[in-house]
Amino acid sequence: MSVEITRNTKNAITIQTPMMPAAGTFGFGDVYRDIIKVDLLGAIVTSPVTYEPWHPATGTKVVPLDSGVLVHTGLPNPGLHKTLKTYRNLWSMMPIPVILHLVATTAEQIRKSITRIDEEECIAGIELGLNDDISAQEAVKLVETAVKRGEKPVLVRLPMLDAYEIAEAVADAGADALIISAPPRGTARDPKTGKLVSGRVYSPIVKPMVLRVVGQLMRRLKEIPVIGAGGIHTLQDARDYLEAGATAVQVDSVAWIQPDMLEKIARDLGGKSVTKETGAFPDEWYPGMGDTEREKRRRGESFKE
Amino acid sequence: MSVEITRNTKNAITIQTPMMPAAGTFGFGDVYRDIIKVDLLGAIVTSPVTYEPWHPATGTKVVPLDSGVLVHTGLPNPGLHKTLKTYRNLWSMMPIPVILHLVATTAEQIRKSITRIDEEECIAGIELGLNDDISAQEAVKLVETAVKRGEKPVLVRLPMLDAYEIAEAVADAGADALIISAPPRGTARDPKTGKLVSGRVYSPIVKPMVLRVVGQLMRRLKEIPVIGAGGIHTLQDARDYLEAGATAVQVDSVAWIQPDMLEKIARDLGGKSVTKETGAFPDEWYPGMGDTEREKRRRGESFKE
Amino acid sequence: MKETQAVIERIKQVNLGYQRIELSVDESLLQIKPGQSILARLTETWDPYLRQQWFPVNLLNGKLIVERPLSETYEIGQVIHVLGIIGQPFRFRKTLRNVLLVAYDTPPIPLLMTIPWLLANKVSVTIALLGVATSYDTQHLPPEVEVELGNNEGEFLWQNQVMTLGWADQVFVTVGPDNEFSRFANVIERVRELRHDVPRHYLFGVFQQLLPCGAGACHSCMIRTDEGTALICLEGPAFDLTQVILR
Amino acid sequence: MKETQAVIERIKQVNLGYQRIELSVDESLLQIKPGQSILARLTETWDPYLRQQWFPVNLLNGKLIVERPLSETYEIGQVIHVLGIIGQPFRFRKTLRNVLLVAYDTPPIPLLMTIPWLLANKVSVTIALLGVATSYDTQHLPPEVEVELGNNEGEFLWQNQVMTLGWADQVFVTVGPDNEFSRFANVIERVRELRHDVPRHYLFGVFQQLLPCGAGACHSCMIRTDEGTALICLEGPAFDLTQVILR
Ligand SMILES: Cc1cc2nc3c(=O)[nH]c(=O)nc-3n(C[C@H](O)[C@H](O)[C@H](O)COP(=O)(O)OP(=O)(O)OC[C@H]3O[C@@H](n4cnc5c(N)ncnc54)[C@H](O)[C@@H]3O)c2cc1C
Ligand SMILES: Cc1cc2nc3c(=O)[nH]c(=O)nc-3n(C[C@H](O)[C@H](O)[C@H](O)COP(=O)(O)OP(=O)(O)OC[C@H]3O[C@@H](n4cnc5c(N)ncnc54)[C@H](O)[C@@H]3O)c2cc1C
Ligand SMILES: Cc1cc2nc3c(=O)[nH]c(=O)nc-3n(C[C@H](O)[C@H](O)[C@H](O)COP(=O)(O)O)c2cc1C
Ligand SMILES: Cc1cc2nc3c(=O)[nH]c(=O)nc-3n(C[C@H](O)[C@H](O)[C@H](O)COP(=O)(O)O)c2cc1C
Ligand code: FES
Ligand code: FES
Repeated sequence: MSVEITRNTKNAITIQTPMMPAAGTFGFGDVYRDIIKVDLLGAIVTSPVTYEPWHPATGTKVVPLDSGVLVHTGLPNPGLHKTLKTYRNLWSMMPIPVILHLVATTAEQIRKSITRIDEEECIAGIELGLNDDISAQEAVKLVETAVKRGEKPVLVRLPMLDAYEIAEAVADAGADALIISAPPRGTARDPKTGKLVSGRVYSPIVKPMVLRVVGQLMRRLKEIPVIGAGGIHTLQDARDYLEAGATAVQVDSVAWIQPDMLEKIARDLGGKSVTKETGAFPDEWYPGMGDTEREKRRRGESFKE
Repeated sequence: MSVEITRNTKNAITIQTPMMPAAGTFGFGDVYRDIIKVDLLGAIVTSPVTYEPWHPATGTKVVPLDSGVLVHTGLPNPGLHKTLKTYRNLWSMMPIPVILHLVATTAEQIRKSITRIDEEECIAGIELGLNDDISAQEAVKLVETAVKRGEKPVLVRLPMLDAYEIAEAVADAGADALIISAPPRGTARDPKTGKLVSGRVYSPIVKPMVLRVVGQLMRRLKEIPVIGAGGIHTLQDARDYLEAGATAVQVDSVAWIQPDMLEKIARDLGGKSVTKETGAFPDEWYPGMGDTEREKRRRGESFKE
Repeated sequence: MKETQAVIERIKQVNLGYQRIELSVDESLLQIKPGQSILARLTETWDPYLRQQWFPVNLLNGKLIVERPLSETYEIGQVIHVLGIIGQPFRFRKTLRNVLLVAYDTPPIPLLMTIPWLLANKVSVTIALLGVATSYDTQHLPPEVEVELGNNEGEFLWQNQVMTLGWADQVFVTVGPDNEFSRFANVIERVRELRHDVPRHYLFGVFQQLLPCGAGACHSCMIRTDEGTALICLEGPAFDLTQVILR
Repeated sequence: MKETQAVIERIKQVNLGYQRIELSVDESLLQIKPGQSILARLTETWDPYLRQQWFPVNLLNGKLIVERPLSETYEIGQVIHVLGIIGQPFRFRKTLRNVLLVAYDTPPIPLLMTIPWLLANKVSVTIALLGVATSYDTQHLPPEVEVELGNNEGEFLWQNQVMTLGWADQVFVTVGPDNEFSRFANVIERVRELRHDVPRHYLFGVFQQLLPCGAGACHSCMIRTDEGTALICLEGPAFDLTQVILR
């Protein structure tokens, strides 16, 4: 069930399973390999990279929310050159496409970055991450820069709050696919310090909001693949985005809390469904594996007096 | 600690406690009177009213979310004339200002509604509820209509997704105050029918998102009071909006789940603080009232064998 | 309506799928009558967000009895936050001899509190369990209650349907919560086939929609009737199906 | 790292504020060493969202022992979802004779697993409890452990500070989680006042930041060191404070 997720006809990206992790939630492809079969994902989207190195943020970086979390990392990364040097080998060996998330800073930096990325065969495409406070006009400028400069498809990740305004403009500017959307930004009070912290909000509650934006935009946008992203925590959440018209989905923070949900969603959307009772995969199941500790206790081997 | 929540100098609304329920979460002022001291709230904002009667929505109207709920009511109401007839007496007797939430449908209906509302002394002001998909241009037209037509202050409730775009335009068009924001819209799957339902998302997770919008807008907006609204579920949530620069807050769905939280927030912001241990109010507290059932059990009167 | 606390005093499995929970409640809740309910909140977190609607099945020695699925875990001593009383009692006729309760694709729990009340008043009670409700095990119900089981196809049909509908002075029907409206529309259509002129105050639908506020504040439980609109949480849960606009 | 399940086998109150919980765990977790931790998830709901970081205090007869506040409620038989092992063991020197553990404005729990391990290896252990940690009741710790209590002002100061710092071959400090960085900066500043040339691998900060992923995926636990950056969840929790950039 292969699907083309970009309209860049020359170098279109085709994936076998319409899902991938979202940038910033999965590292650079080197983590979670003990826990899930990374090969089953449709693609890998790397952590955000900038042309120059960026330092980690200081102060409180994580604020727990009710059914969610606010995270501010500062998008730390060793810069494009060092990142490529470190991960080039790993990415070359990956059996699935690697999409590099490039933070859309300035036109100049985008130009230099794209030129450099174009040299790398191990990278299938570029996801351009727009700043949350960007205007449609600025967004167009940066996307045009990226598209003109390189050979690889450019996917653009839109902010949630202004997705309506920016989507069409960016599609006309030549984006090869849209990711709708980046996790919304928020401000929450750190219970430890009492200070307000600004960052990204990750929660299952984000999903209904973004799903509606995707649903609305699908009616307006023509001929550009849309990747739905926001708050996916269950198989049904992922299916809902596809039903709303998305070509594929990006799964974000559930990877942190239940890493194997990534594999479950990948198998579900890839048609390799999960057996109901145990949550085991057909190629893994053996009789009796459903006997989790909880089940054993239900059958009477209780430790309660 | 009285505070002016509108800049309409002629008929400015002054409230004693900088909080009020949000439109659509509190009925018309006739409910919750058994549970809380409504007089302690700063004002009442009515359920949404339209010039013509509107029917309730059909199909699924409530979808539970993780730490939240999606609600689609269709904004049913008996129309402006019938509403005024039914509640005029109640509102006249209220010791706090009553703000009527008027759904911003067409300029013509707004004009007729405002003319009618101006005749009613029991109404202190009008909250104009903008459609979520409205453009800034349309919003300006409707607000201008409302402002020109009447004598009473016009507060405007903005959609969350487009608040940035609409806020300044509407302020320039003569709005007397802004409510930031209406509960965001979303689409969620009804577990009972498997169908997608579109409605408003109520959840504590909405708060960090809207708080950030309020924080950002406070730096841009000049000389217009802003009422912060979205996801307030605790005393601290309410205080956070005031700290971000809001003149007052609207409290929404927590009223449904914990009605007495409305009174707690009102007392907190009004300076009538709540005693920590029991959650009792100083004018209600008596020794031993902290002994909830849970406490009694902790002290050893356990029913467990 | 008040916000109060209740405490679980006793838990007893009553059949294959359900347990009965005995609650010490605030005095104000002892006024509760068949048809009325409480909104329960079990955790201090916001997930789940909405309160659960609990229809008591009995009021015994000053304790409220509720029936919950065995799959849910409760503890003796557990404190439950309660909002209530929600709704109006079923409006039984003064001169009542036979009542028919029907649960169609949903457990009959919202109807069960009528049973001790009606039996004590010498009213005969028949309960028809249709569709998935046929798997509801009635061993714990008083033996005086006549139980009718639906046909295997899960239709609105049971063996003595014509007779029981004819004998009944009043009928209370509750249906699966997916699309209550069209289910109730089917019910009234079927009853009309059997009994040409369905009288007023004869056939009641017992609505089980989710109630965010239970207080008349949110307006999400509003339905249309031939007299205007009504709120399920304030005026329900039972409405005369000949009066509700079911489209 | 694996996702596994653990079961609570025993619960025992050990002092005024804490209970010790004995967990049956997946075999892979029996490799855990002092300094390493697990991420526990107690509910099936999304509130709370993040997993809790649990530092075991012992590994006894193949069971993992964790220490939790009494205010939290646990049940025997309760199943806990576990992600682990998280982080690296404390890097103890080969030739170790005296270790100083310091808990400053936070319970000493992340440090406690070292105690049975060090005592078994004939290493003397001193624990200094400062600030709010002075209220941590040490009655259940082995009598061989020397306990020092901080001064009443809650400063980084105790009676035999100069001596214990001098004698110690290695020092492991954990601090209140509000602004760990500036607290650690104060600690190293104070130690430098007392011991002019703080050697490498002598003074370790044990970081307790919230770990959303614990796997190196989210980058929110990244700190800067004089060799570049490091992730607390992969390379921590202990870092040589002379190497961490604490601004
Ligand atoms: C001037 C004016 C007059 C109006 N008059 C009326 C009126 O008379 N009656 C009335 O009911 N409304 C009226 N409306 C309201 C307006 O039509 C609403 O916007 C409309 O009800 C749907 O809006 P929504 O925001 O719910 O859209 P959406 O959320 O986009 O929902 C529209 C439909 O699409 C489905 N859907 C949404 N997202 C997805 C998805 N991702 N995948 C699959 N399906 C999806 C939803 O289930 C829903 O059925 C009026 C609006 C205006 C501006
Ligand atoms: C071209 C460009 C270059 C940039 N370069 C850098 C750089 O070198 N370094 C860097 O760190 N960032 C940089 N940024 C990021 C940019 O500055 C961020 O937008 C900035 O860090 C704050 O944005 P925010 O979205 O977090 O704002 P906000 O959420 O508005 O937060 C800003 C501050 O206000 C406080 N605050 C927010 N809301 C409230 C409220 N309601 N009440 C009280 N206080 C509140 C927050 O705590 C925070 O301290 C750059 C951005 C651009 C576009
Ligand atoms: C041009 C630019 C430069 C930035 N440089 C830094 C930086 O050096 N350090 C930092 O902490 N964040 C930096 N940021 C990141 C922002 O502070 C902000 O964290 C980021 O845009 C979104 O991060 P979040 O998702 O972690 O909240 C920079 C952002 C931009 C757009
Ligand atoms: C002009 C206009 C007319 C509407 N008429 C109806 C109506 O007759 N019935 C209805 O269910 N909703 C009607 N709606 C409401 C919308 O369907 C939608 O529910 C509302 O805008 C927001 O409702 P919610 O908060 O309940 O989702 C109307 C909305 C507008 C703007
Ligand atoms: S449940 Fe809110 S009005 Fe009935
Ligand atoms: S906790 Fe996510 S990278 Fe360390």
